[in-house]
Amino acid sequence: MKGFRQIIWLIRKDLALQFRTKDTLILIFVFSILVVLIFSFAFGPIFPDDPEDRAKLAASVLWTAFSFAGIITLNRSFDLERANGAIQGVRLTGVDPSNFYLSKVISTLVFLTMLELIVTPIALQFLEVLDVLPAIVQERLLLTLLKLIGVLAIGTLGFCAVGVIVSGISTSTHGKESLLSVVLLPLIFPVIMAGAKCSVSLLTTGGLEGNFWISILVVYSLVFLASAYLLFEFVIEG
Amino acid sequence: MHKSLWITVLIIFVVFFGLFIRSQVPVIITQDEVFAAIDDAIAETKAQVDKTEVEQVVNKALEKLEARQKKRLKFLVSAYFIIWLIFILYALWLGQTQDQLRKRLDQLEAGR
Amino acid sequence: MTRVQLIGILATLCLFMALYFVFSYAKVEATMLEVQKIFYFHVSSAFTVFIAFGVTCLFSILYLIKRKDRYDMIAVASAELGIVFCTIVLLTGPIWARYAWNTWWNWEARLTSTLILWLMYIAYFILRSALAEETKRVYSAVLGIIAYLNVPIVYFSVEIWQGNLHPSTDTKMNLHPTMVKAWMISWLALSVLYVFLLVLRYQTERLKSQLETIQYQQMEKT
Amino acid sequence: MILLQATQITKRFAHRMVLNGVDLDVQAGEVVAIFGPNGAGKTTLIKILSTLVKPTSGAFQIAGIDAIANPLRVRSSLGVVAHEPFAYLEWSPYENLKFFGRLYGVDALEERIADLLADVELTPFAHEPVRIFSRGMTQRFMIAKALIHDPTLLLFDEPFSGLDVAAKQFVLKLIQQERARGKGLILTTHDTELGYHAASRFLFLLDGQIEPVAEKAEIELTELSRQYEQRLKK
Repeated sequence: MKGFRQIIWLIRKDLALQFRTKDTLILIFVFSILVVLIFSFAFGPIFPDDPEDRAKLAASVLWTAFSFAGIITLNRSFDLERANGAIQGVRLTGVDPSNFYLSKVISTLVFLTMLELIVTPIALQFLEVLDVLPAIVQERLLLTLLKLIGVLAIGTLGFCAVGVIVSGISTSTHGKESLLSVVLLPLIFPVIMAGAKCSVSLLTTGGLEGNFWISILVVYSLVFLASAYLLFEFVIEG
Repeated sequence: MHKSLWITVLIIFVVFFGLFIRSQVPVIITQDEVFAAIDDAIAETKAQVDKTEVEQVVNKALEKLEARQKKRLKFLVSAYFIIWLIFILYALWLGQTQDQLRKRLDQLEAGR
Repeated sequence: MTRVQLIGILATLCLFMALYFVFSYAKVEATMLEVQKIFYFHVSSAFTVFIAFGVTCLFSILYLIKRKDRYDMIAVASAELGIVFCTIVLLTGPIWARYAWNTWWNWEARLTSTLILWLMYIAYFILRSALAEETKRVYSAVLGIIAYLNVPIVYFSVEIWQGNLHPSTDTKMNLHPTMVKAWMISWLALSVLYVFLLVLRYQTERLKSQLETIQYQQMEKT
Repeated sequence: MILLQATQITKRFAHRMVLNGVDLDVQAGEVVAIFGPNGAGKTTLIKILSTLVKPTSGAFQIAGIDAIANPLRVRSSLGVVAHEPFAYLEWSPYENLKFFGRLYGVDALEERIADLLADVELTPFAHEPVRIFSRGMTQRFMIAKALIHDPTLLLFDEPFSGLDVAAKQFVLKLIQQERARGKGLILTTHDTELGYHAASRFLFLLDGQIEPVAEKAEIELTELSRQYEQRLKK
């Protein structure tokens, strides 16, 4: 019970600090919009006509933007902990490292899901995806969008499950934070692949029927949540 | 491990490998053999054919087969050559690093 | 003659034996003809990659439990060998692809996953070289475990992502007994080679650490 | 009552021995000053005793519990002041104390925070971000943060460094206060005068080894300074 309350306080701490300065939030928002813009300029103004091709474009843009926004967020988040030895202060309170890990995963997940909620509709509009969606999807547009963000959130959970432990390691290398992307991206390859496939399926059929990619996302998230939960102690305690 | 040892291994590999490849190419089929075989075949089947035409076709077919096989062997040889090169270069590099480390260790030990 | 040299000679002999079995003993396969012979070392290397990274994972776990520097050295040595064998798979794969499909790279499933694997362990080394001395061993052990957990997921998802272009199950069934034997011997030879290179690489790592100790001791004195 | 007992602590960083067989014990109501020059291993020793860094070998108990096997359990009885603030500087002292107090599970937290802030005379700045504080104010905040959960053993690493005279006196006063409350305290410093005033027992830490010097009753400040200078020259 005490552990549960500690997790809640740690999550509140993360969110409060992120919203205190807001610079990370603004940074990743602008960054995601820029990624969308670059893709739009590269493909536009004439986008592929085929709804499936358009959906593929949208999926790749979204997952590129969110993976890199996630990497920026994780770097920032752990910089905050390493700066002034704040994480040592947290360790001294006797918090279980695994609980610290869970709090970090959840706060990063909440943070990135918020970003996804804002950026996804904008990106779909910029890439003119909404106009070419098949009728079956148009009818249930809101539902599809919610499902899409749901898929993005599950993918982000898998991303955070690995990302938190890897950024816990990579931020200990002072001044070489860019390493995180090199180390993390190959590790989360299945997430990006599965997430993009799910997104395409949602945008073209409005559902995930007969799609096992979603189970890969779920399995991946669970496997790495469990193993990183156990391994995080070594990252924090050495 | 000595550098020369590894280079010997590479050379032996190239020689043996060349022999293996050599043994697979059916260049041993000479013109005379082809003629003899065609004569035999015509005699056996008692078919009414233009002998020279058949000879030309058979020779052409053989050439084509040989060319294709040469292409295949080129792929095969390059693949195995790369494999061996990587192994030997890696082992050489390891041996060299070890030699250097040992040399510096000896120097330091002697300096004490 | 040291034990290492003995293993080295054994590995070389095994490799030549494997070559004999591959080129003279095994029957030529019916559809791919001689090019199929790439398969013996290509697939055996791929298997050795799994073993090598598996050993890294195992010794990473052992290191986290026992904290013996030895285990860390074995883990690193094996990871590097995994990359070497991975490189062989990645170089011979395109040669096969060029003949079979007339293209150097076609995102064939297992080649793609090997590429991801290769990138994963290259990152392992990049990160390791950037880590501070105190945390290096523990952190790379953690990464070694996480990376290996990823292996089956990567293979499974890439397999689904791309239908099977690879000569997988059905051709394997039609393998002539001589081919199976040649393949087993190739695998054995590469395993012995792996052991030999692992010992060499481990020795190098130990020498490095010895040298550093002495250098530090001398710096302390001055 | 023995609060801390350490035996044969060694710490090797890569190939360098930083601590080489340190024995140390602290009783309740005792202030132990560890004198040593920069690089003698004082900070490493404090980090090991505060369970933030694992020793290479050796054992130590805090309040009778094996601190190497159960670091999470002993941390609640430790109060640590180190070089770094170990806190979130974007936050105010109040927010920091509230956050850390909650994690420690402190009862009646609001009153405790108010008392502490009054003790360290930071009440007027309770809601300003710590990032804008002066060195002295930050140090006072750090001490308040270390005391939030009323720990029995305090570990202060160079608590006087970078402070002006008034701030040094203030920290000295706080140390005496905590000692009077029956806490045990270890502080490291290279300043013999301040250490002499603050502590009840003195040790030297030189080349990674502890050399016991004397109890306060047995030695004058001038003698302590002389011995320290002499040891440094060797």
